[in-house]
Amino acid sequence: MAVEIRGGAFEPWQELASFQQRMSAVSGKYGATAVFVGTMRDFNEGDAVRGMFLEHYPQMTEKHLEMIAKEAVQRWELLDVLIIHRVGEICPDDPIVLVAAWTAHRAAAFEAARYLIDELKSRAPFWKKESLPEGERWVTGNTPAD
Amino acid sequence: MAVEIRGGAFEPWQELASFQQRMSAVSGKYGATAVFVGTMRDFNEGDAVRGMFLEHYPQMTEKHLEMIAKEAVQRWELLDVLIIHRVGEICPDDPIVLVAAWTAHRAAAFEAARYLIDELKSRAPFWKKESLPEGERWVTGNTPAD
Amino acid sequence: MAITVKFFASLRERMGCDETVIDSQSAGTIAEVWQQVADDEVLPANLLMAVNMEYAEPGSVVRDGDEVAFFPPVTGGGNGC
Amino acid sequence: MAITVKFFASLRERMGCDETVIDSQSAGTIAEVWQQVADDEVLPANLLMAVNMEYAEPGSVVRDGDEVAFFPPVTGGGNGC
Repeated sequence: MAVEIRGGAFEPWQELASFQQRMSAVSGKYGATAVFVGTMRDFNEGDAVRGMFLEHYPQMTEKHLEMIAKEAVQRWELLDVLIIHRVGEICPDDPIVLVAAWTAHRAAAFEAARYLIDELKSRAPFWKKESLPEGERWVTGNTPAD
Repeated sequence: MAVEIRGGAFEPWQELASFQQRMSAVSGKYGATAVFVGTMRDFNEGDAVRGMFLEHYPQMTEKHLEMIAKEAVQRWELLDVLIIHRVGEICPDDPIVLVAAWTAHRAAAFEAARYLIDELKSRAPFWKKESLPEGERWVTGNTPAD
Repeated sequence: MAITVKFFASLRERMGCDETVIDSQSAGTIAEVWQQVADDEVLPANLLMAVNMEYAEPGSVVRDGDEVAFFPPVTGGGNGC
Repeated sequence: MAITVKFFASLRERMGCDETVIDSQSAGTIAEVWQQVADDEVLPANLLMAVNMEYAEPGSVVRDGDEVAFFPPVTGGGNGC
């Protein structure tokens, strides 16, 4: 299980490849991996977005992401879980968040990955400030889950 | 949109990295990527599994995977979709199937990825034969979705 | 004047071949194709069938030049996933 | 005899600072901490608060040495995702 906050750009697929290589203890045991990657779009609520600043509450973020990960491990008997979240200055097309769940069966993998990202968005102390051509604005609420 | 049948091993995360690099037309437009990877387990229904042979119906497989991909693109307004499925001799811990959906929002990405793998498992003409210590057996039915 | 008939997976093994060709004049529906290739054995209830790579029913009409296929329920994707 | 009070995001900007320290004797609950740092401004209804990095309520008790934080609704994850 790993939870990481990154101050710089990360490449989700490369992270998954190297994380999975270190998962040798459960090699052959997982049949299903579900992954979600949130990427920065260059538009939001109808406006062009040039860049973004992602603020967080150091330590509280890690603590709550770890709680969320542990809840998912217990509830869906996950074989492993990975959460990576970017902070700081972010450009369009940059990955912002990665969650991944490894399980024996596929329904649990999907449900766990969905749980990880939904809980992250509602409970982890991150805040986004968007840079628009007209100036900056704080994002005031996350898009509802559906 | 890409649908591929592979006769040899593939590395899902590397495939995603190189596929996404070619998606420059929708760069900055997708906020969500949901991925599912099915990996060969070394056990099934309580038995140890040493290896597997994956048979398919050439051309019919591609045709139906493309149908499934197009249905998902239309239904969830996907920005892109990728399906890769392995055939032939497969060893434990080898990736067998990869599905991925790129969308503006996360609910659609999860639903589309789930749809892709569920429909693939129920409609695409693939058959698995497992090698057990006691001999070989055809898998007679897929695990239900939940 | 011919119909190609394909078999897959456990059915292929049971039939002892993966493909055979029959005279199209002797078969108007898939059920009739089956009767001819399976020596009048009853069509197994869970067997799937396709005409020209589209899923079909026992009553589906077959025509000269068609490719008919019979196969057990499909089991693609990961094992157990 | 001190409580550290932190502010984040738009609230940090509005308060003009990210952290302040108050005397713990003057504050028994988070609501009282807020009154002291915000010059008796009414606690905004949607403001979130934490004590020692656990979510808390206006009535939650604070003790000497605690770290209290006030912040707007969280908005992590991708934009729009």
